[in-house]
Amino acid sequence: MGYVAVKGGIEAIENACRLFAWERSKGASEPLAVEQIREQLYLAVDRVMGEGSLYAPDLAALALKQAAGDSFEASFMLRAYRATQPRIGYSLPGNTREMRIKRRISSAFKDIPGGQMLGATSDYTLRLLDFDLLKDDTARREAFRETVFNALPINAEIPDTLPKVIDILRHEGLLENAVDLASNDEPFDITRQSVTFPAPRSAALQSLARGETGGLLTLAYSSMRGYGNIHPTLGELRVGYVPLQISHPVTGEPYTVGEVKVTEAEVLARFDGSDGMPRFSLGYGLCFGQNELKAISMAVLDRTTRAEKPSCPAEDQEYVLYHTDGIEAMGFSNHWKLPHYVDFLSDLDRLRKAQSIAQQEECHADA
Amino acid sequence: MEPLIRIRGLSKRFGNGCNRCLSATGPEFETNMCPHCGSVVACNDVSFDLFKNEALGIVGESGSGKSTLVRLLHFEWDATDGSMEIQRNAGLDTMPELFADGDLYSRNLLGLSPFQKRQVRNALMGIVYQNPFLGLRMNVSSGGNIAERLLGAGWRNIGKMRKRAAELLEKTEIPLDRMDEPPKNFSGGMQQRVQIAKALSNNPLILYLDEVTTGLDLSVQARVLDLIRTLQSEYKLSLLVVSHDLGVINLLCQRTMVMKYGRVVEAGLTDQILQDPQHKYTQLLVASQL
Amino acid sequence: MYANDPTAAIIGMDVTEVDELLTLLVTEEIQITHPPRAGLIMMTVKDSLAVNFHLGEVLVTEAEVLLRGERGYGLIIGEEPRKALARAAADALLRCGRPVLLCKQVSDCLERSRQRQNTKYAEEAALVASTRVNFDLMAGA
Amino acid sequence: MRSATIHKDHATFRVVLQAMSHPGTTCQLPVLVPIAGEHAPLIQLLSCLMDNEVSFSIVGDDAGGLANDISMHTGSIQSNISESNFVIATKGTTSGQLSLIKRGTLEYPDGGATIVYLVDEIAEAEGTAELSGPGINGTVRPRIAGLATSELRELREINAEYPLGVDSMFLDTNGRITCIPRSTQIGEY
Amino acid sequence: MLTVKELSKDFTLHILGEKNIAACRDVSFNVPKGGFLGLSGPSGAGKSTVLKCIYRTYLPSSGAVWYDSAEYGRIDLAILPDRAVIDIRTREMGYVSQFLKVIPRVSALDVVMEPILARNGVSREEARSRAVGLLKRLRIPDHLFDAYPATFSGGEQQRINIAHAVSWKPRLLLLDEPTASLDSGSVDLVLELLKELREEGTTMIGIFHDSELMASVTDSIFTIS
Amino acid sequence: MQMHEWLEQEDLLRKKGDSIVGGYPYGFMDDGAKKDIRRSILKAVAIPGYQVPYGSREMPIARGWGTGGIQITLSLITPDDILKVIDQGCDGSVNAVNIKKFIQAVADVQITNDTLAATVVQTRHRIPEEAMSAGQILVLQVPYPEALREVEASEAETRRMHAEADYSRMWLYLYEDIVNYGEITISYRYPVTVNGRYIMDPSPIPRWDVPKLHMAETLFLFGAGREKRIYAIPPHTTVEPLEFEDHTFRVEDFSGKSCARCGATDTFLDEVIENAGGDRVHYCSDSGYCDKRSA
Repeated sequence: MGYVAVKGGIEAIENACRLFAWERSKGASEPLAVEQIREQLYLAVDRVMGEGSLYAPDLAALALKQAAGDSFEASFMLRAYRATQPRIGYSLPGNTREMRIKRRISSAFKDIPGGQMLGATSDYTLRLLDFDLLKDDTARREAFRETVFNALPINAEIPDTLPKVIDILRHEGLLENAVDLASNDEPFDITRQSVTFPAPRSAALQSLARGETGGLLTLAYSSMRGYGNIHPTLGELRVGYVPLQISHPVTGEPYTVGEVKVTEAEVLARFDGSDGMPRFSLGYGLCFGQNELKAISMAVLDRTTRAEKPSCPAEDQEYVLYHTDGIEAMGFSNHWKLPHYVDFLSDLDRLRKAQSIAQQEECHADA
Repeated sequence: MEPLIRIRGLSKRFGNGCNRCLSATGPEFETNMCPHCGSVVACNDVSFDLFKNEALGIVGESGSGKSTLVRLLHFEWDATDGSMEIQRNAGLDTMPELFADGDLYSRNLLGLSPFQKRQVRNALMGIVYQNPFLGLRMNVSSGGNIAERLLGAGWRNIGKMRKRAAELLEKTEIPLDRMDEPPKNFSGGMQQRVQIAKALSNNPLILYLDEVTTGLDLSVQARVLDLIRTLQSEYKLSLLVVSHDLGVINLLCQRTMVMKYGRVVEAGLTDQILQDPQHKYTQLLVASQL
Repeated sequence: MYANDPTAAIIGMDVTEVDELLTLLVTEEIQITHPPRAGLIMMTVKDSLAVNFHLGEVLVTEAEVLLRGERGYGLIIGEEPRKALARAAADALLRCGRPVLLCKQVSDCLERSRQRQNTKYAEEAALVASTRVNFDLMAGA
Repeated sequence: MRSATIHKDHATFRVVLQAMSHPGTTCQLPVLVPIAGEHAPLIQLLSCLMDNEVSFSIVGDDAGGLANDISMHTGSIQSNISESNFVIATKGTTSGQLSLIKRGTLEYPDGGATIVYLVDEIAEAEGTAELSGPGINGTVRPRIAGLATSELRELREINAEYPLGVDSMFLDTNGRITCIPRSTQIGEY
Repeated sequence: MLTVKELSKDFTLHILGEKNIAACRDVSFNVPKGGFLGLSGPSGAGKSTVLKCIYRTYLPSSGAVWYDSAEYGRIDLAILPDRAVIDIRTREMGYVSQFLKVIPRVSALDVVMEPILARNGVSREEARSRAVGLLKRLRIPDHLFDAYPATFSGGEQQRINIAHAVSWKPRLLLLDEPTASLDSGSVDLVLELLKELREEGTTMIGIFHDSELMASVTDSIFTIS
Repeated sequence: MQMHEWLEQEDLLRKKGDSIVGGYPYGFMDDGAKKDIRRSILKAVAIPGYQVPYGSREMPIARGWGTGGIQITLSLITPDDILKVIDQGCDGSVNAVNIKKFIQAVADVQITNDTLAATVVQTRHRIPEEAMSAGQILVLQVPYPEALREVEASEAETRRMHAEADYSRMWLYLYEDIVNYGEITISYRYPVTVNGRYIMDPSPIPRWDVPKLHMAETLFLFGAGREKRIYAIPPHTTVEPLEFEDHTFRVEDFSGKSCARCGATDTFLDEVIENAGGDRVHYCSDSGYCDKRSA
């Protein structure tokens, strides 16, 4: 075998891209419309928006299609798209108390003011494959939609705003005070400055909010399971729409731009306050879209990373924040596919030299 | 005769503090924690001189502020207040910026940048902690532990560093064939001797000893103390010996300060402190220990 | 919803409603000072400990117009150039208050859409409300 | 998708980068799309660096609404001299306020500000101060006409605790630029 | 050389409910340069207290201890700063207690050599030969030179103690019953040593349990009542 | 523009299935991103060897694939530039080709394989063999910017170490290496001291390339996209590999070997396994230089 300079690169790359597109297109099925993905695979879209840190359902659906369903790749495309768009500004601080509720549960209390609303959830769906879905078509859908509305109870209404479980606890003095951690500083922006440690709370939450669901879950699970001692109770979990508002540039009035679907989780864990009174402390999770696993994991990690003396990875803020960004982790893990033969040769050179030194010493010792 | 270093008004408070911290803590109040704001006055308004080739003892029980004092003087913690000045001819020739023209003493070393403090520390100080984990890298060879300080002082010759490490290990009675072994393999007494060797590696003028024999067996304690005595007279070191053990202080130090709840309650000649203690707390200490 | 800002109804408009609105608006001379462009709004939220943080960016479309000397601003979630423009124009028109007839027509158009959207939201809310767990009932069973 | 103004920022930055990496040498800002007004070269320079994420302040006289011009062209906000990322010295001097300007911290020395001095004329030789250090092959002696005589000495003092310090750019009326970053040794003069 | 003026010493025992003990009261005497003053008085009169106040092991409660220092001139030892007291002790003033209090794990020879080395600026060999000479004169057997004094008999220990105190020829020597535990043969050896020391110029103040012995070595006696 | 005109335009585009607001700006990134990077580059040049944190943007190429280098290149490139991109010394390597394709598409530059003809060279893991000149810029892609990470995992602590120039642990690492193995075992990413102050990671270039950084004519810019750091070595700056008086730094040993293609004996050589029997041949790693010599 003679020397083959890597000269075919350009064509090879183009062909590889084409082949990737072909794999998606070669089958006999109808092409997937982006709309279909956005509406029918909405949880995948939500996850991609959260990890891509860009709320744009159409683009997320497009990315999922282009990435052949690989959610890492799809989130990555959203992130990259962000880099090309100017930032027009910052919203007014959104408040989840104004959420248009789609789902709201608490595992801390049996019943809560405003009630437990299960919403659209698969929690109680038996995980049996539904072979009826093989027969899914327009007519069946129409019929299904009818039945949904027909079955509605007569007085089915929900109030505009629901009280929060944590407010009740806080009122009783059972929960740490908001002011303990509140700061009037401008929130840190990790997309503009790199995080320094110990990271301010705003940076940590922003970082977790764009974290990869699986990564957050793994670390949160490690803490609940035994590598750490957080035993969380889910105070409240909410899914719904929060208005996005800015200041109107002409009038200065709050101006609604639209609404953003989010999931919010508040977990409670016991701790002893500085005044010696035991209280609950709060772990907070909030992410784009409906992604309950992520919001809960985030809330647990928010709580664990506030440990004063980290005793395990999930309690070490730097560890958690540096290792849960899926896009970064994925890029770096993938980069090992790039050639490394210069480094490797340098390694070889060292290894050979070290071996020859060792051999000389051995000879020396023998003699 | 002028002291090597002058310490004036050294204070360290943990917490935000309030204007009642000082009037509500100290030996009379049997606490160093301010009841009003919860801040801890770890040491307050400590002043003393340390002379060349002198061993000054600081005695007191835990919480008295004696270890805090050493941490402040070794630049590990930042003092809340106070000054530390060093005599011009103490050997800091490489840092002329420390001295104003004509002054015998440097400017306040506690006000230097972390970078400058590191230089001063490398040039002047050695420390031996009670816990060898604080002073040694347990996974790095003993020779390497000594070399680390030399490297910090700018040494760049492996052969010379190994020679120096060998000398020091010999002085501290560590067998040379264990030079490339990490201290984690050693007994407590041996670790303490490696720590001493490391502390001496840069030829310090000042050596801080923070409860160096606490936790060791009696016979091992004796060997470590003998070693320190020998090294002090050989290297003309100025020692600051922190201990709760009056026996250790009696053996090593000519002068002694007694601390309690962050304050110096008594200072004097060691034999006077032991035989004619003035302060109530010192009397109690002497009565209970001797 | 959005009772305080009538132009907010544009957010939830469907294509025909937007067309209808634009048809009304183009009867007036409207100068585009900033044509619709996509951009990002960093969404800031307040957590339950009252700390503000950045949740992530939201894709929006922004436009600005001038109508009878009145500045109109339109910003809307998503890549929605027509809606952004319509909202900017409606913003200028309604603040300007002239021509009165057009204002009335645009307001009506917006209100009609708002009613339709409210009905839709009410239906969705009813669906959600139907999943409320009724504990009394369970105790009785 | 490609606008000339964006190219101009790129081309301007390349000159600034060249000047910053070769302290004391003189570089000419590109003349592309001219911006009208007395401060055209300054606005051109600042436009490639400043936006709403940074703040600036002006020392000297703010003739002709310079602060407004800068804000308008860059989106940057005017602030206190001790908080500014960029300090514009319109009269070739910081008027004794150098010590107020941010010098960064040992952990983050990049927090030190950038000073832009507006001067009369820059030439590559015959200057009074000898510069040496990174980016300089041996030594250079730029001549900076219109710079207050004590300014370089003050810069030397303020940059004595390297890596803490400020980085300076000198811009003349013809759009020529030379730089003295904090790493440059300013010799006796 | 040394003038003790109205020296008093009280002990306040805080831990025994502020109990106050008067150890000596208004003691005044004078020792000329080269003189040897004996202190006498009943047991508990405060003889040792006076010596310890001069040496500053005790802090005098009132009064003065004027001393003509070679280094510092006329100084009051009662109020001299600690650091200067250490200096005087190092260069000028020695003290012999009733019992040997030396550092453990140091050989007899080293105990005697140490003060010579520390003060007289002589070579190790010179210091060694002086120390050996001294030990031989005090009839310490050769085989004990390198042994630890802690293992010695009381008499041997006390001879080491004396050798340690006189080896460096202090300018002022305080003796607190130096011969108490010695047999008569050894007492003679010690007295001979002290005599030599005086001839070389050392001023001394001593307490002796044997008044006859005291009268024979001192030039004057001060009695504390 | 009047609203009706805009609506007509939009209508036309929409009928073709295009959007009026999409597309990418010159240099791909938005202006704010480029300005942030430029400011960081200038600070990096002013403090040689110090890692300037910046708000790294996501590129359409994965983190770890050279996004730091690409962001630097895109923030300073102009349409007049001539760009060379290499990976492992090779212009034709797939990653290099991919990056070139992207930069060319968004920044409209000319591409060359000739080191001397290029105005900007972006590289991963190599410095070209031919000496570069004063006007040129070499942009290096960096996976791990922190030279001290080997001895300290915490970012807060390494930052303190840099602040205080507390580098004894790094030196100790080398000392232990020598004690354990008889020599320093760091093969690539060999730590260097820049301008006598900061210890710096020169990116994973082989030791062979390290001396090229010292007192060079060229500006070196280092970009770590994933780790969000930019650092620089200006021209005429001292760059010294960490070494001891009695254990000096040495480059890879190619004695007795030469390029099987151009015959060079003074270049960094790739070792290629020629057959199943394990026989080796060597070729220049710098393919552009080899081409030039072979032509």
